[in-house]
Amino acid sequence: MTGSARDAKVVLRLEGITKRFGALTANGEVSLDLKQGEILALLGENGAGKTTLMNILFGHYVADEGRVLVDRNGGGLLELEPGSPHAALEAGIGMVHQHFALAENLSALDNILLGTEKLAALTSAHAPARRKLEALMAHSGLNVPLDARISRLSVGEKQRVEILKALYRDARVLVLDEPTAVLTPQESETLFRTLKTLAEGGLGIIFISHKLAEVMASSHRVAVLRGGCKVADLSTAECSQRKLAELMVGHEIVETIRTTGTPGGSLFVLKGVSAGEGRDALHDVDLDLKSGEILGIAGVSGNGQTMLARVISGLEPLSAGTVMLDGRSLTHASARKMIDSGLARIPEDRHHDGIVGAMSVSENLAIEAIRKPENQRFGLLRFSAMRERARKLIEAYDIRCQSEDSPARLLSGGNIQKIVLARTLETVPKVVLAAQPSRGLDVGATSEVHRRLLAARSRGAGVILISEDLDELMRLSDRIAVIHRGRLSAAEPAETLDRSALGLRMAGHSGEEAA
Amino acid sequence: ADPIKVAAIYTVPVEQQWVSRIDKALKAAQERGEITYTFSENVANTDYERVMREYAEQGMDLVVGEAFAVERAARKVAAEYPDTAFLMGSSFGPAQPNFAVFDNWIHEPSYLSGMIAGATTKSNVIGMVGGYAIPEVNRLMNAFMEGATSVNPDVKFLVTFINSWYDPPKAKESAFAMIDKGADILYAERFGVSDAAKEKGILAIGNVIDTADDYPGTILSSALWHMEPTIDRAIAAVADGSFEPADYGPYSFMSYGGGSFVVDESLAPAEAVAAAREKEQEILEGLFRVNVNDTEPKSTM
Amino acid sequence: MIEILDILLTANFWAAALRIATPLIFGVIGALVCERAGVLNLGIEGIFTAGAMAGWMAVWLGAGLWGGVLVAALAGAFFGLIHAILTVPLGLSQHVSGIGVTLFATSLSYFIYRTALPDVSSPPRIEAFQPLDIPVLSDLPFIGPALFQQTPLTFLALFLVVATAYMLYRTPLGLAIQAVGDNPAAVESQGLSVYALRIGTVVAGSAIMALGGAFLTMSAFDAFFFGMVNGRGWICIALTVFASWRPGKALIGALLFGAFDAFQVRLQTEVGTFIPGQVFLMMPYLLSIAALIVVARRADYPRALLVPYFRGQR
Amino acid sequence: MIRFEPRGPVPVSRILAVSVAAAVAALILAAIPMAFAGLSVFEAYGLMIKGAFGSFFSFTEMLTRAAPLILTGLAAAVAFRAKLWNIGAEGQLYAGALASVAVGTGAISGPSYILIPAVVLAGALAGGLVMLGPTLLKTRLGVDEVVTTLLLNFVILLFVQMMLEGPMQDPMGMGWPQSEPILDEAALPKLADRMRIHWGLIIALVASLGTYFLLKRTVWGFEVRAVGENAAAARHAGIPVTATLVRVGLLSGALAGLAGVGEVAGLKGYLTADISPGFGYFGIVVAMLAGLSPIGVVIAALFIASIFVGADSMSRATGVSNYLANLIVAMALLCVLVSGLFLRFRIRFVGSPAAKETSR
Ligand SMILES: Nc1ncnc2c1ncn2[C@@H]1O[C@H](COP(=O)(O)OP(=O)(O)OP(=O)(O)O)[C@@H](O)[C@H]1O
Ligand SMILES: Nc1ncnc2c1ncn2[C@@H]1O[C@H](COP(=O)(O)OP(=O)(O)OP(=O)(O)O)[C@@H](O)[C@H]1O
Ligand SMILES: [Mg+2]
Ligand SMILES: [Mg+2]
Repeated sequence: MTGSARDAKVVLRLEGITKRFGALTANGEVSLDLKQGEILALLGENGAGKTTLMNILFGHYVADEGRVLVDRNGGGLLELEPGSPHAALEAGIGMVHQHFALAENLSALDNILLGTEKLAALTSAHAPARRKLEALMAHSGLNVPLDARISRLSVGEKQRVEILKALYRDARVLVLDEPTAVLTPQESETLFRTLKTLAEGGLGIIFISHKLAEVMASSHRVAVLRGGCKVADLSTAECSQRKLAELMVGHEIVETIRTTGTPGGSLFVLKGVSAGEGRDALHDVDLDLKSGEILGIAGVSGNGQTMLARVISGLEPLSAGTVMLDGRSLTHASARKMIDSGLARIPEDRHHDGIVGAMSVSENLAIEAIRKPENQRFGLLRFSAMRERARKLIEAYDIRCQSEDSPARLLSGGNIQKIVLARTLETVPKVVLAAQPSRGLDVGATSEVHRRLLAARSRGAGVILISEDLDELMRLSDRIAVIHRGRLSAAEPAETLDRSALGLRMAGHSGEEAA
Repeated sequence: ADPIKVAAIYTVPVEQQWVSRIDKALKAAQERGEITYTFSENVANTDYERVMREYAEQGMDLVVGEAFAVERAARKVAAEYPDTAFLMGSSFGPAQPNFAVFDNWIHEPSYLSGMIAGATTKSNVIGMVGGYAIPEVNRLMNAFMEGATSVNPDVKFLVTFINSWYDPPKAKESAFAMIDKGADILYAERFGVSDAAKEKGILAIGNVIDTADDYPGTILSSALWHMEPTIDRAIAAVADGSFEPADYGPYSFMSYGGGSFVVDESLAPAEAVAAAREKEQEILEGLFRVNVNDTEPKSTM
Repeated sequence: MIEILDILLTANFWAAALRIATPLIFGVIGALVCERAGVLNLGIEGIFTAGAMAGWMAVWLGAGLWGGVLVAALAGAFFGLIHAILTVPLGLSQHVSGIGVTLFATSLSYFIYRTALPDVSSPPRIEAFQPLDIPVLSDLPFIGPALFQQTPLTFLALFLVVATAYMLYRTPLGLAIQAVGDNPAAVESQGLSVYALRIGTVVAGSAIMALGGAFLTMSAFDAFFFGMVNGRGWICIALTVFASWRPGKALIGALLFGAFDAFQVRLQTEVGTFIPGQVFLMMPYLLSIAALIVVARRADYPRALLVPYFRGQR
Repeated sequence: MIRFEPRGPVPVSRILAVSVAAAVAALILAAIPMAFAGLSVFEAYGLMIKGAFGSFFSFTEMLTRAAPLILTGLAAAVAFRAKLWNIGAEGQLYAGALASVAVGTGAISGPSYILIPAVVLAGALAGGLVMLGPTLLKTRLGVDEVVTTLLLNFVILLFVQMMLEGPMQDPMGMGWPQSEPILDEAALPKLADRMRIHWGLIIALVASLGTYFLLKRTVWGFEVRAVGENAAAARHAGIPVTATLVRVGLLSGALAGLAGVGEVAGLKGYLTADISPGFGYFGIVVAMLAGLSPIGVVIAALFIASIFVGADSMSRATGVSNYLANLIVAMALLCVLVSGLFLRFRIRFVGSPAAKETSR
């Protein structure tokens, strides 16, 4: 957007990068330039090859064809040694990975210093490093407690540590793979403000995102990958969200639109529920879900959402309170009982809690109902029935996989989410718990998830939607409650709330104050 | 005549004191050209029967071994190979047609070394470290204890089993513990005990093998086992075709030279040595019988 | 009761505990370092045997005692390298590779020993390390005999505990080792080689383990025997968990085990008349399990333990 | 630089080729110590094969040794499937042996069709119960089972010794620490006249088929696999993780216990504290060689048994130290381990164009 970025020199150039995994071409002849001080957004569907491309750039993967050129201070563009993160770091490339690459058992400072000192050194020179980092933090606004163990940091803080890792090494190119997928809106805003400051200081930045709004707001240029190939490379000013979405998917995206519904009576009720201890505990939570409504739960991550989801999923014992479904108690129900009583649960971490990666798609589709007669007889599995059903669900939910027998781990995040949706929603549940259901999903997959949740609502199910994405909450919810420090506010009709009011409540201000 | 073919099967490595005596006697016979000798050591129990068969199939004339833990199987295999002579360490009797037995009957010299120890101890505490409490060990310890109390009723014993044939560091630690408790003589059933005695400057009693040269000034007395009388008789019997399934055990007795008693006279009181020699004579002449007691010895303090 | 106190309050008892603990200290430090880097090393039992045999054999062939120690360490490093190559770049099961290495190292040591010394009915001896008599210090009451009448290898073991703790917590290398055992991706993304770090650590850790074996043949005793390692290596694997992968706690764990063992020996002569000897021998193991139950909740696993790392693969 | 790329399904021909290559590599490696000991290498190989397969006797001996390995291998395979690291098969084997002796030496009497099942069940039950402790400690208190099972091996062996020197000692045993002999009606029948091969092998084969069926075809096996691959997701999906682990622990221990039953009731007839030359530990190796497949376990156990029996017999025929046998087993094991890589991965030598071409 600043004119200067336009004619600045190129600091990074990818030339004809091709990468194949077996039969699949993850990247096909991708070429890309990045200029000094430029913020480039890299877009594409799940599995389009964005992460692969960045991993090649950083040396985690070796390209089959093509090369990476980096500007050496003053020396012009030189080819980067392939397959060496070390060389990439030396050349001034910093990378923030999609999944954090941090040692949880070390402090933030030690993580940042890792690999910057001679391994043979007899001591670690903390003092000068600390001085440099404090200056960096002051300048960039990336504040982290340097001496805290990573395991104690929030997601946002970890993100900042990742960026500091790159800045500490004087990176001139910074790559961020889906940096905002796990951040709250506030954190995202802060991050982009920081990135802008850094770019103004001459840093070239590439970030990957599925959130078109932030791409529009924060990038100078957009490159779009589809099926591994670059299909567009244009200035953000020439774009619109709709156009970007179409470029990514290759066809028009139908926006999911919520029609006002007529909620029924009380369906699922939590009364005075407390559970867990420490930061993520729940205190005296009341919740009243009606049939045919979507109840949104907003909150900054780490305020008890995870515990709430676990309680409703039957994974966490209550220390106080009751849980009722349709007037029947589920207070100490196990996960099994919850499922059998008609609760569909979409876990927030689909890789960790959602699927068994080594098992096949069809097994993952059957796992919650494995003891049901349709899947077994006298304890013997009915494989053909399971496969049959899997094929139907794959069809109905458009799950992209080689076959129902391929291991679920090979599917992309969006398709893994579809497995979870398919197996839970197929049971025609009374209540759907959806925790961060579109986290990390591309626009297509996200709208698919939304469509399914709305469909469940319109056939009379109650949906609890836990999300950090305010747009998603505002768009889908009938009522919204805010969770803060383990306490849940009373739900209010979504129409009466706006982003700023929600934002204030998420920060801990009460409804009256906010109003 | 051609040397006869002899194979030995040991369930422990040949370094084990007990087995080393058999090995030594067989090696000597080989030196003399009477036999060809081969052995398998550290043979697991499960494999014992197979090894016996393999040797028998190879046409061995004599198979020597220890049948202790594989008694039934060993006898069965032997019966199937009547052309091979078997001479096995065993607590039971011989069996037709070809199963002879032996054992280390050195309770007699053990008794004598006990007499020396009982007379020499000043603290009246004797420590005894054994491997496992099996009859072949218990028997010698009991005889030793009896010998000691016969000359010194006040003597007390400390007994420990380390549950291993091969853990000298552990045996040594057990010995140290006994020294801490006041023992001034140690009965060294296992490797490691004499080392502790030497290190702390006290005395040790040798057992089965003569280690006096390894621990100068430490080994007070030893009860030695000699397999030569047993082995040589068996070899001769096989060579001239007169092998019988007999009990070769008595050839380990002192009167046949299968057991002997040595004492370091510079370390023991002269009158004690004299008394022991006198008893030795009685034993040799058959005037005194040392009791055989296979029960596990216990500490007496 | 009084008798138990009597036992615990003697300097000799603690001297024995420290002696018994010494090979365990080497073993647990070595195992701990490997596991910190994410590699379980069940080759330890065999590496002990190899260290015991190689060190002893070197001295017997004429190398000096410290030369023997070096040879033992090299033998450990050799088997550590095999384990490292199998488990790190090749990513094979750490359990199987470890047991394979134990089998290989043990049988190779035995085979070499027997083939080199076919005719020993009494095992040959070497002149082993003798307890140091440090002037002043060893004359201190209680502390003197307990602490300062030990052989040099015991002091080396104690030094290694301190050095390892310092290395792990204070040096860039140690931090990198901790990181690679927690999240190899963190190490790789900072430009370090996961393979080099893990292989190097396993090799070094195995060399340290081998010193535990060397202690048995060159300090605790002066000859090599088959089977003399007698499960000590396995104990170290247990102690590593007990120690929550911390060198300081590892020392405490090894000392406790040594103390149980020293105590067991003394108690056996005390009350062995009415209680079967095996009960005493079980004690160290049962108490280790009990101790583990107490510390289990706080155990802080290296997260990448047992997980092979392949570049460019998720 | 070498790089590995995972491959998809492997054709049988490739499995065969790689196995043969591994065996050849192992034999070449084994030639080193053989030559060191002054053997003529080819003659030694011939003797090895003869030792394992040369006669009906040697063949049955090989099978006899494989039987307990199959069972301990299954014990490890089942447990490892659920990521329950049972390193305690050795102890469980002894527990099984002890229990079968307790039942089979006259505690109950009756005809074979009562006594044999009783002995077998007692052994399985004892092994299972021993594994129950570590499993519960793991699921309830989070105590690492590698350590508890490992330590229990020592405890159980000592307990067995204690029983054999105490209440269970054979009064006719001249003071030897051994149990009374198992009654004839309680002993597993022999499979061949004059040979040692016994019904333990049949039990092992049936157990392997049963385990295969259980893991592959039943709901229960499904749950085991789910828990092993991702316990968190399994729990979320309503699978009772703790109960599954407990069942796995019981089954694993029971299989190891059966190995002990075979060794006393089938092979030896009475119990001593040294019936197992490390069958429990070798079981882990067998299981992993088999890729945790219950059918593969049978093949792996036969492989290990034939190498050992063959090499052991060869060492005897040539007069070389019989420690050579274990050395050759170890080398073969390492070779087979490495060869498994050629099945799971394509190996690419980066920089060589030819290799690049074929990898596509
Ligand atoms: N290690 C790998 N082995 C095999 N195939 C892989 C590997 N990594 C990626 N792929 C393939 O490359 C394609 C691109 O994956 P990539 O991770 O780059 O997608 P992405 O664009 O980052 O997706 P997302 O938006 O979900 O993060 C995938 O469809 C997948 O099939
Ligand atoms: N080992 C692998 N082999 C083959 N393909 C893989 C492998 N790992 C990942 N992939 C592919 O990489 C692509 C992207 O995977 P990735 O995990 O980045 O998905 P994602 O959508 O980003 O999920 P999330 O963001 O939720 O973690 C997927 O299409 C998947 O098929
Ligand atoms: Mg990605
Ligand atoms: Mg993604």
